[in-house]
Amino acid sequence: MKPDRLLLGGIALLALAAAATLLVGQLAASTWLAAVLVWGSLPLGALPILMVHGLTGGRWGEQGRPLLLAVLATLPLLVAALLPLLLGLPALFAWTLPAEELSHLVRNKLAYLNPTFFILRTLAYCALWLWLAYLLSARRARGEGMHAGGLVLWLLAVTFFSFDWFMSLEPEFYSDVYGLMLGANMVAAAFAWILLLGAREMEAAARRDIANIWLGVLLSWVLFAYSQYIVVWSANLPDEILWYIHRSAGVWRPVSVVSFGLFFLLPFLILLSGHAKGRPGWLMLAAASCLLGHVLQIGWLLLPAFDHDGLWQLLLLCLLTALSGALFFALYRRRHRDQGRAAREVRYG
Amino acid sequence: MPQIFHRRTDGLVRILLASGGLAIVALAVVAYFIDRSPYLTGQGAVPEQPVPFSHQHHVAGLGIDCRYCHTGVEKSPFAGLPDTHTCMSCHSQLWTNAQMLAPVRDSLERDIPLRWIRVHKLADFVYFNHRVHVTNGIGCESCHGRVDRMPLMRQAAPLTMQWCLDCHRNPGPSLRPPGQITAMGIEPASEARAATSGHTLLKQYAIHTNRLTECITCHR
Amino acid sequence: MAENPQENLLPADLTHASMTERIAGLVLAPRSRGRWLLAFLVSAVLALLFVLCLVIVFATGVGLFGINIPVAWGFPIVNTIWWIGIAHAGTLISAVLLLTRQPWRAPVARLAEAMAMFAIVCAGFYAIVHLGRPQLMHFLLPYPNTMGLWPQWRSPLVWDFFAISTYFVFTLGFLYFSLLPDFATLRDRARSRWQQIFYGVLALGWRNSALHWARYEQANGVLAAVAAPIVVSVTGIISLDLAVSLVPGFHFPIFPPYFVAGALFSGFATVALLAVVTRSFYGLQDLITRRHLDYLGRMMLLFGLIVNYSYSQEIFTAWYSGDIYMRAVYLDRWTGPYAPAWWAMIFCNVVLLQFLWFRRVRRSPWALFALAITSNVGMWLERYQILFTSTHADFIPANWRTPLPTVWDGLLALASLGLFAFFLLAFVRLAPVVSMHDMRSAIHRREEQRKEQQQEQQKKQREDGE
Amino acid sequence: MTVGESGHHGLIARFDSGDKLLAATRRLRAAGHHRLDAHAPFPVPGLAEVLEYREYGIPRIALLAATITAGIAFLMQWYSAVIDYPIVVGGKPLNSWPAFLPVTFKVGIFNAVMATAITMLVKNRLPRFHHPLFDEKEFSESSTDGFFLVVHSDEPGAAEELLQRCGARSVRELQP
Repeated sequence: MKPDRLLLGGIALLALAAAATLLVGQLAASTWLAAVLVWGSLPLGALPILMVHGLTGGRWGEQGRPLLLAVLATLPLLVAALLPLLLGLPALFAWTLPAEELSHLVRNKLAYLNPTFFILRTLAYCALWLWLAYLLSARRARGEGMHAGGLVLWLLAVTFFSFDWFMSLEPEFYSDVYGLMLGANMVAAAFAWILLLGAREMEAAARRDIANIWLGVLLSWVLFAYSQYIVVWSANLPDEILWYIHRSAGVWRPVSVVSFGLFFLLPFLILLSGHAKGRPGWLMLAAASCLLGHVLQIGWLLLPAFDHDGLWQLLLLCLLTALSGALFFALYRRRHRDQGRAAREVRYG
Repeated sequence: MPQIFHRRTDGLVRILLASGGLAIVALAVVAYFIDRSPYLTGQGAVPEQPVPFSHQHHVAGLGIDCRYCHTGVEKSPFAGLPDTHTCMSCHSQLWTNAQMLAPVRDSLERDIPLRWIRVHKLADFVYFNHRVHVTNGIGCESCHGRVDRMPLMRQAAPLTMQWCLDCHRNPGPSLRPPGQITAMGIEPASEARAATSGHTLLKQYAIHTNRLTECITCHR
Repeated sequence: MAENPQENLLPADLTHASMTERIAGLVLAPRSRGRWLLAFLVSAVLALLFVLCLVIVFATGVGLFGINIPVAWGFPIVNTIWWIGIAHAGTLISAVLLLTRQPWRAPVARLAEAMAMFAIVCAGFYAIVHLGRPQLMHFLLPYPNTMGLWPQWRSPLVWDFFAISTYFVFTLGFLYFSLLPDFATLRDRARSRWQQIFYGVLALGWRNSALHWARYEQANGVLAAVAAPIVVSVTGIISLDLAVSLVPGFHFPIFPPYFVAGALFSGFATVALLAVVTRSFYGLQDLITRRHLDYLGRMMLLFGLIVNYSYSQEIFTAWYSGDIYMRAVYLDRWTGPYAPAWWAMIFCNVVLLQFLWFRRVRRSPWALFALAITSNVGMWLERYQILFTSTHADFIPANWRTPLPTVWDGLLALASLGLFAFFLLAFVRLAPVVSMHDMRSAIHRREEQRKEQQQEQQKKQREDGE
Repeated sequence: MTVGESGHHGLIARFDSGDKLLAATRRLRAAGHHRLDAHAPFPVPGLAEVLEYREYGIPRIALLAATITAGIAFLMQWYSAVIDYPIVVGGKPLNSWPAFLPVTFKVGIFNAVMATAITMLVKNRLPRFHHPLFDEKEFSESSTDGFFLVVHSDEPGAAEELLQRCGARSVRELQP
């Protein structure tokens, strides 16, 4: 691979921006984190799709592959935006406070939630993802073993990543289905992305298959999200239920409903109809709705952990998502064009 | 390939299907009514007592107050059935040789209590307190019916949980002023009057209706 | 993956007539009666034992089982979950593979559906037993009763009732649907009057009309589409029996997906087990090939790995929660009185599972058979240790007990296996073990593919010629 | 099957393969024969469409049944828990909608299944145990490798000729 000027520039820019937000304070840092994870979810969600296709084969995957690889190429941006945040963990994570100021529950977990281990873990996740992305995009990964093993590693990494960067923002809360839920969220968002941008170009049968798999992923997400909700809601334990109370206070209550409607309900209803599933227009509408819902969903998961005015957080999130999205999208477009050119060269020699 | 079934089979099958559907509906309807019938609730049952005691005669004819025999009704969960001595307070003087009263005299002589058969019997898992009801405005008649018209004691009410709840959900119309608890033949108040007098009585007895249908009120 | 999956999954010389002849012959004119009869008699004795135990348990009460406060649930719920789990793969194989048009579905689908049906019968009996007062089962239904009461909708027990009864009706309907055209085939080929009447009644007058088929396929598509949500929700809801409580060891949000994966793991193991037995018993090695076994092994591996992931999440969360009770439950699982069950489960479900990574193991019938058995044992142990370790040492140390199963627990569990075998053996005697109409479609698709390939070759030759 | 005006009960032709059956059905329809029924041992792709199968009803009926009954189930739970017997359990609100979802979902699914099965049978007019086709000796082959086309026509002669031209292995008149 040639050094990509856009990629390098983007990495530098994102790293600078991340460092700058850290200086501004918690409000900016937390919203920055959310905005970056909105976009970062897409390459992270594209990884398992590529690996599953490596295992099962099928026309759908070949159709989606160029788009997914272009999404995957933006993975370094996520890493670049995350790493500077490691320098300023105290701005984000309550467990960095001195031990005597923490509740005894949190003190019990300090063996896991401490800056050194946290930084090491984050570096490990990033290294793993970059390595998997490299293997997948370099077309070296042909064996089933790599795909199967890669999926296992991806799931474990995403799980602990979600514990670290999402769950530990409120260190009392714990939920063992969180990793699956976030993983499904990422995959669903990645599918939405390739459908939004590629539905028109795909073969009808492959597009229908992709829509069906996407529907399956969305349904899994609902299962995971509902599992966590009904279990926490029924038990009503203070450590757990506070997480939902924070997320149903103030502006976050309508956000929870709207993000559910956009992320799941509307796409689900559209996908229920066999007729709509065959039409690119309907699929793109569903995908757009899902991506909008995804933005709100990530914001809803992360931002209520911080004690700021929800409306400001939301506005800032939209702004930062748009700003970082421009960079993300520019890189994506570039990659996609290269992919297309390469594919045409292969086809027509 | 031969024709396996006769031409008429199809008509027969349709009739069977239709009657099967009807049978299910009929079964549900029958079950609904059997569930509420005296056969299962025991409403109207007249158990045979050791002595054929007539409430009609003693209450309507002689005007004896309920509490003369059922002494615990205002003080304890259980209203109490009269012991032999209560009977004998009169029947040592009256009808002393009546054949009908032989078991009472026998009981006194051998010092073995009479075995009255309970007519209004609730399940063991129901906690029912007579005192609470009687001292809070529920008349005897509300559950036991027109005792003064019963030559032999009969189960007046179905005693189902639904029947209990009917009153617990809306006790107002059933309430009586303290003086009329044991009185018989009080007409159920008209809806409009029940609304007003019931309301004042609810206040007077300090009855909080919001707690009356909680499980623990009756199942402890 | 091979380029043309159809080619290897079906014997090359198989035609509509020869396949139908063979499969229908297994039912209409069976040859090897002796072994079947022996197995059937043994299972019939066990099925009778099941009925006997059930009567005694109903008459005496669930006190016969090794349960007491604080372990109030014990074997009946362990076995309910286990049997339901086995049923799940049946539904999933048949339905999801149908939806995704998997070419390896046809020969194993019928076995899977039948297995689902009889597993859910066993699960249903256990679900009724575990109520404690089975004669009051109708209290779970909302009907106008003399108590003026409604079911408690917030209770997972009520959810269970709806889930299991829906699943039962669905499984019955789905199995019958898949059998309907095959009953017609048997009716058409039956020679004795009794067989004609028996299959004639069951076939409902099916005439293989194109319009029949079209509606049939549409309806089957709908049923298959609702199958996956059913599978997920049934075991998900059953797992909520445990998860919505406050008991450390039960209270994990991952339970619904985790139980679903566990159910599918044991279910695919059972399908593999039955497939291995059936193919050797009826000599169907050419229809249920080693590639089919390979696919079943892969599915076992997939769901087994999700189960392993769930174990890791549970253990990590128990520690990460910082809650001393959650941590105590795990220490108890590893070192307490039920520790052998936990370690045996880990051995079966984690250690032995990894053998399935090897293609040779997946393709060897007897290795797969052995792993299928250990997986089912492992999944049973999993439910056993969840139920017992979580409750036997509750918040009040004076309550702590270590209840062990009684002879009734064991007898009923053993007899339920017999009941399952009894139904299954009766089924394979009366109905085709391989779905004939699905096979005919598969053969048709293969012929179409062959034709396409020939045409392409001809086209190429022509182009080359030019 | 109705009896034709000329006292003719219809023709039954047997073909050797699904393709031939499909082609013959197409040709007969093109020639103006509309009272056709085809019988094949498996769903031949495209055959039903040629016979003017234009029903997309079953999924819709299933969806409708599911939505309506699920709605009823939710309303029933809501009514019984909020209106008819309001009682606080475990500190939960009367309208505990998260806890009402499992039953709502299950009832919907249950009725989708029932609606699907019943619609399929009713639209196919099953059960129907007695049928003139069963009198045909060869018809039992329709469940192994026989492909049959049944034609009811006012001009049986022309239809028979057309069937022969389409490559039918045999053409026979149906028994009354």
